[in-house]
Amino acid sequence: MRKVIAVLLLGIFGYYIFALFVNVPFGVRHDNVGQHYLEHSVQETGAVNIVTAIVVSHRGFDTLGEVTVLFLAATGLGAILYDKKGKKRRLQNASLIVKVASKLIYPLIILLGAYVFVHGHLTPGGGFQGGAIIATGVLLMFISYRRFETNHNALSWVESLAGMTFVTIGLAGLIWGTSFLQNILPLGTPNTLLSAGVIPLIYIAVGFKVGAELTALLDNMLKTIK
Amino acid sequence: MIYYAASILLILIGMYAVLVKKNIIKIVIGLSIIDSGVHLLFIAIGYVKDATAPIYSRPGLEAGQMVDPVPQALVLTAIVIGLAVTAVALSLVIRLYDHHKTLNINRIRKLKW
Amino acid sequence: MEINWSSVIGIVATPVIAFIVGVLYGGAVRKITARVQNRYGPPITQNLFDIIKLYSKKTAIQHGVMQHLGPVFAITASVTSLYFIPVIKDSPYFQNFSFNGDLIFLLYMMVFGSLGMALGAGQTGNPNSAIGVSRGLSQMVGYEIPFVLALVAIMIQFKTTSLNELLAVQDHFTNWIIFQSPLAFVAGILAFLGMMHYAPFDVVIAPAEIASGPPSEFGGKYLGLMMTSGSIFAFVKLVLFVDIFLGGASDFITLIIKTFLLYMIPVLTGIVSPRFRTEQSILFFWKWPTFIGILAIIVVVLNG
Amino acid sequence: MVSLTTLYEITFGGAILAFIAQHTIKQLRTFIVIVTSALGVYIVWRLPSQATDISFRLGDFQILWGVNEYSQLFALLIAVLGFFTLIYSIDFMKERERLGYFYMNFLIVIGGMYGIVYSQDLISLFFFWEIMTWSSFMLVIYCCDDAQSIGLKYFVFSAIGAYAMLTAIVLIWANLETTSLSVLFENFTNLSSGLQITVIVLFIVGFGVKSAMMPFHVWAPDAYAISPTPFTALFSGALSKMGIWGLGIVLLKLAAQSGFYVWVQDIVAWIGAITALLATFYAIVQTDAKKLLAYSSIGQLGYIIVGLAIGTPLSIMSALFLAMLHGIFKAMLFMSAGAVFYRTGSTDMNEVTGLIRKMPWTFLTALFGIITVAGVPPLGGFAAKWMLYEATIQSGHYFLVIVLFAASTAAFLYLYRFIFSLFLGQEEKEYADIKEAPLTMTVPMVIMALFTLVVGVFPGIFINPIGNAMGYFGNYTFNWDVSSLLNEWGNHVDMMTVVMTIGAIFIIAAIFITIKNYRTTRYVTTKDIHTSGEIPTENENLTYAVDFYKPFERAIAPVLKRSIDKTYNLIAENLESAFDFLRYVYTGNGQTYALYVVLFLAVLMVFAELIFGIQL
Amino acid sequence: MSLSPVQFIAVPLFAAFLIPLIGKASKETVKLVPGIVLLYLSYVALNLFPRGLERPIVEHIAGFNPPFGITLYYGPLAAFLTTLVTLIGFVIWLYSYKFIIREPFEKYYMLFMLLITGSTGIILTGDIFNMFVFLEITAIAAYSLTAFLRDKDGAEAAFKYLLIGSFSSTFVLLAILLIYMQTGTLNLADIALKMADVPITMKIFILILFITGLGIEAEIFPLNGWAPDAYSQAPSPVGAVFGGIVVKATIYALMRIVYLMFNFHSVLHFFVIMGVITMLIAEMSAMRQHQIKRMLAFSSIGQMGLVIIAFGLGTEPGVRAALFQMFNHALIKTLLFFSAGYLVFHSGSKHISALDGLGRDKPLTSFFFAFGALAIIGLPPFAGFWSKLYILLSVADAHLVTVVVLILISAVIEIVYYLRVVSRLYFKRETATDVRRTPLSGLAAMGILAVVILFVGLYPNTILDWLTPAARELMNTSEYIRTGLHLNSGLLSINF
Repeated sequence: MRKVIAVLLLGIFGYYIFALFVNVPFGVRHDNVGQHYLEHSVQETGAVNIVTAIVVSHRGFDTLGEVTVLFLAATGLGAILYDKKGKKRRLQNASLIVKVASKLIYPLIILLGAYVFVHGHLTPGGGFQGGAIIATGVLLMFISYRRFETNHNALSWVESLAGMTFVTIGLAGLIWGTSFLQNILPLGTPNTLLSAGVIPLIYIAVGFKVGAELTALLDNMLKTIK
Repeated sequence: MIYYAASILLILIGMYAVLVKKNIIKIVIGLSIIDSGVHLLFIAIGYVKDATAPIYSRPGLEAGQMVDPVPQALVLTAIVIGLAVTAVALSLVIRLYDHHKTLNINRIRKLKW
Repeated sequence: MEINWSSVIGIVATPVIAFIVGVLYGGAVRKITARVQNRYGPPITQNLFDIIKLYSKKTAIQHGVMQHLGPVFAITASVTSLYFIPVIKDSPYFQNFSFNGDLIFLLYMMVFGSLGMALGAGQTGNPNSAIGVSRGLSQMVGYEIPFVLALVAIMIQFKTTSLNELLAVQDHFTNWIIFQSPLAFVAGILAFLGMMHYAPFDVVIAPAEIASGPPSEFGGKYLGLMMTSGSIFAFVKLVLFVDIFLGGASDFITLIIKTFLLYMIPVLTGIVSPRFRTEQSILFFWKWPTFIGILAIIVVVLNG
Repeated sequence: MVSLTTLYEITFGGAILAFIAQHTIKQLRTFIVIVTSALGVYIVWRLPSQATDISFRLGDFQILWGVNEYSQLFALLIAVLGFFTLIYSIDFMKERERLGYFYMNFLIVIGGMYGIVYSQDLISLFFFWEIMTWSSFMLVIYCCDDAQSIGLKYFVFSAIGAYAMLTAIVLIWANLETTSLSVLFENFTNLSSGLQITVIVLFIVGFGVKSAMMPFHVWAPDAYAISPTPFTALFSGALSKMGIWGLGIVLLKLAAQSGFYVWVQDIVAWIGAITALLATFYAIVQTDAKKLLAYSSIGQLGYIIVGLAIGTPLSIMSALFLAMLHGIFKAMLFMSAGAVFYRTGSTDMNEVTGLIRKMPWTFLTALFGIITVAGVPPLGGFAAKWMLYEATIQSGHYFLVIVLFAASTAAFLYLYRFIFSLFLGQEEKEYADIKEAPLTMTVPMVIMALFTLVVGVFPGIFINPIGNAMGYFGNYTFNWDVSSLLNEWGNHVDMMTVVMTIGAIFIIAAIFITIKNYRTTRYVTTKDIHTSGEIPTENENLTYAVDFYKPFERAIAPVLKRSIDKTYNLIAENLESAFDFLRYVYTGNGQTYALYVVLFLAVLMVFAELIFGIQL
Repeated sequence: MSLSPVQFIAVPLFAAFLIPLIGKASKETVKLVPGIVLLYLSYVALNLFPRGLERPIVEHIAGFNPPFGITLYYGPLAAFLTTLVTLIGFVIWLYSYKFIIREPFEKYYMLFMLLITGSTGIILTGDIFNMFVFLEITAIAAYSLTAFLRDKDGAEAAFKYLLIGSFSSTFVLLAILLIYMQTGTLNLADIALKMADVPITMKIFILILFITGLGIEAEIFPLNGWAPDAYSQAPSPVGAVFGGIVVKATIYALMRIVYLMFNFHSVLHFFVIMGVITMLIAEMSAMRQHQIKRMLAFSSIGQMGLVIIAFGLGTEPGVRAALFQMFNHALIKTLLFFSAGYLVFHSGSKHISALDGLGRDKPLTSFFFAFGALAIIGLPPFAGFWSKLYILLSVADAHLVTVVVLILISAVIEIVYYLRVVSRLYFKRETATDVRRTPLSGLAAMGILAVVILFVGLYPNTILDWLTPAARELMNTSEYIRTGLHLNSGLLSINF
């Protein structure tokens, strides 16, 4: 019964939504703000990765929100899964091959992650992607080694400090510049590492933060599962 | 066009899972599928035929050769949000399982009326 | 200040006459009843002697101030009502204060005595008294309605609430209200049956059942005063009806004839009737008499 | 210098101070309360000569407070009754708890009532109306266990009334863009006739609820009976008069301008008369003295409504006269019932008996009270009843007057029962040690009782100010002598003669019966009675109180059988179960909720296509 | 340092990041942080308020001109709502100070701060995608707070909330997608400008998506299934947060979007109908509740129905009345949740029947509940009276007499269930006495609210004077577009 109703309703919904898209040509360039960004972002922000420019600079506020959301998820998770007794992960040790391999790969993954977020303004990727890669590395370790522990204290320090750095950079814009998150550092030469003003700084902060948060998140969840 | 259709289909599949499946983990998966569908739809509308990623990675690239960067930027944010929601959802699932010892949503309805 | 001697005489004489007539009527009723029932019966003056005997009793007992004052209330109501009724039409002696009151006032004044009596009877603590009062008040609700209907019919027909003006209207035999508004008269006279507390509406005092009801704890001077008041009050009611329906009386002989004839109606009805229970009498009054009263008003409205 | 603002400040301020005092210095509380209400009397007394209108903007509205003769009449009643009931409450409430709460709400009620009568615009009228309503609700639920459902009933009915009124206000605002009463009176005829009748009906409902008009009266008996007696006196005496105040304005200022006036008059008058009759019947079968008095109040308010509805000068006069007088005598009666309660702990008429010799002053008050209610000369009630009947007959409401008469005759039944059961009858042992109520209770009662006598002799002391107050409704003149009553056919009653006659005969007869055989008259107890030769034993029950009017009850059984209250309860229950059904929408299943969301969306989309005819 | 509207978002966010660090040093200090932040924000609000009223402050984040950067729009409306959120936030903190004492309370305060961030963000932002982000921040914080007690019911409620909340975000996101597809911009003012060229079909479907998406959080029937559960199972201050902050911000978002982008009247009447249905069903359901907080939840929904009706009128008085009602409801419902929280705490049960006689045992808490009940019913001299009156007047101005009657009927129902509780509090025998006392901070929070409610009730002008420009701002779309788009950056942040 429920299935029938659900299918019927979803059919109606899908039909109308699809009908909306039918008349929209696919793969055609529209005249929109995107074009403006493509044309002017490099001069305005100094970042050659336009997506990064948009994410961190033009729509930096969104990114702040994004960071907040992630922070929120970690906090919320911490609150929901909070338990006084410290618990252990109930995973079995992985096989030796996995163990050894992950031990080998782990630093490389961390390095890759760092690379991705440091070069966020130059290449595809950025703070989130980098952070996520780092967390993947840690996850690998978690799976392989039952006793692998992260330093919670450090994690939360990193989380908080990174978040505060972001906000501080924003507030600095307000103090020394004219508005929140304003780029107050020199833009530098495009396509070099030290360019695009505060973008790399922000992305580094974001990278640390995301990495730390996702790690904490994974840790938290893994430890709660019985 | 097929991209649109596929994305919308993805959304519908996700919704179907959420509306019909009894296992709350499957429901959470459904939510993720919905998110993926929407994200794909975003990317799809930003796509321009034969254009590259919006990065001036090599000299000579023109603005006209790139896809619309805005949807990509938005999707980046949306993904993170989706991730956060999923994380919270999963943590709730863990809690629910702790308390109810079941994952069947029909059994988890103490609050009603 | 000039004293109007004729009214002073009237004020003094009216209650006395009313008392004597009332007492004698009471005696006559006993006599007639006895004769109808094939008994010899007491003399007509028996009630008068009874009252004299009661007053001369040396001792009296009372249960409290309200019982003490109950008969006072009664006599006050009787005499005051009497004063506000023109006893003899156009006579300078018997108008008293009748220009200072009207029908509605009289309606209420007449209740005053009953209320006082009821209070007095209430204080005695005798259950029979209380039962009697309960019955009396209930029955009153019954007969007041046709009575008021009749009065209202008359009031709106002649556009006055003053007794004197009603008397003035009935200047000739043919103009008596009994003929002008017979329906009102019928309603009124039926109510009158209830007012006089003769059978079938004598459940209030119900001699064999509740030991004469409200007055059962009264004796000596109290009962004497009550009987005095009762006699006057009977006369008041009769005169009131005569004034309203039968054109009043311009001399004593007419008054006596009219009132006596009127009095015979409840008395004779009573002799041949059994006793209604309280709710029966209430419902009786709310049926035909009320219907007739309403008809009376409708007729008046249609004619007017 | 006195003004309306000082009046409000003092009253509401006193309320708060009383509350604070209760929690800090208890001794001050009574002082504050009495001083506040006394100041209230003083200020109200001085207001007409000194007050100026007060006007300010509040939001979009122009608020206007002012004094007129009509308001002044009611304000004086409120002030005086408030003062007396508060004095009465000093001893009555002494042993109770939460006195701060009690006195605060008491003063707020008084302040709210001042506010109502002095408002000249609808917004402040409604504002104070609601303040009065909730503070009185607080007092209704002050005491007992079952107070909560009773209080709730009271409040729900009040709210229905208030919201009817609010709807009317809103309609007026939407159509005339004004909230000022005077502007409303001037422009009322500009409204369409449908709107006119709607506004009138809504207002009548609004004010009718407070004045316990049928079929909105069901809250009143219980609420009156359960609230603490000092407040009941004010509740029935003054608070119900707010409804009358409003009905006066609606009927005589608004309805009189509309084309439906005759209809409105007739319907309202009949409702009033039926209210009077049925309430009287219900009063007769009560066993609790306060409840009996409560129904009696409803009945009396019915008379007042009839008077207002008929709308001739005499009837308006009688209505307002009765309104003022009812405030006094019903307060007296409630106070005497309260005094009985204070001493015996009960107002159950089947229980309490024979208190006359223990509480003579209370009895005297009750006696004067019932005589006034009954409308028997020589007390004030007669004047009111007389004018009402005359006016009803002369305005051609012939059948109405029958109903009124029936009600008023039947009223004797319950009045007698009230005084008989509590004060007369057998004196029982368990009440042998009862003493008279304390002075703070008897003095206000007796003062008011004497006042009814004064009004009986000189109805003019009410008639002249009421005549002035009626200037608010138009040109009415009452140049009557201070002691005479006059109807429209020219018939009159001279109260002076009446009272002199009654007084003289009464005194003569009383002296006669007292001094005759003075020595040999002796008092015996109520156990020593004539019982057909049987000597009653010590424990034999000689009290006749239970089912006092059984025969009458049997006679009116068909009327009593149908109770509006039951109908309301039935409706309420059905509604509740309907609501219960509705909330099953919330099944508790998250998926279902999600389904609702999609359903909502799908339905909207389909509708959008249907309505806008979209081409897709 | 210059005061800028962005501080409403940034400062609490900063505080949220800071809290774990402070927590390392001293757990107790953590409790003070939100208070300090909110006090500071009140200071900011008071300073910015007059300027916002005078001329809207448009803050360009990162210095990019609209529509290319994100802007914050601080006009009279936003000024009003941020002040409200700050005020409510402050009292909620004060209340939580002693109420939320179980671990991990620093997480509670973090979530709370983030929720403040989110809702002020929704109110301030001038960018639709940014609004979505803040909506999500608010929502996720709300999910987590709902389950904060980690009990059986809390998790269930939170999961339902999350389930439906995800639908909400999906639909909003789809709507944003369509808007971007059609107009090529994300700035609200710019969208409003370009919306005229969008085909009507598209417009309507975007609107439907927005209504459904935002309606979920704005508690429109039948999208509000989550609300009663979430309100009742969350800790009491969180219930207040929902009623006082979250819903208010969402309603704002919905109305801003509707008024700005879709200015046609048939749509607005749709809101009146939805509002009426929401209100009636909620009030009827509330009547039959056995749990006090669930009852309050349904009552909240009912009140939101009222607000939606008033918004749906599409007239300036209507909008003003709706804002007034939002203000009052935020204050009063917060007060009710506060007092109910302690009543539940003292009686040890969520059931109304357990409250018998608590009025004698806990006089002040019960007093505040009674106070709130009277106020929310709309009795003078409390604030609720005026807003209800204004709503009725504006509804009548629109000649919707039936709606007036329905509103009043629902008010009667409201009276029944509120007073039932009140009279139970005072007029039933005491069941048991609880030796624990209501802490001072809780009483202070309730006291502040009560004073404000009474003050506004006696001097409604103080609020109404602010509301008139706010309502005008919402109504005056062209003014919003003009100030939102065409002013140059740089001179907009005011130096202090």
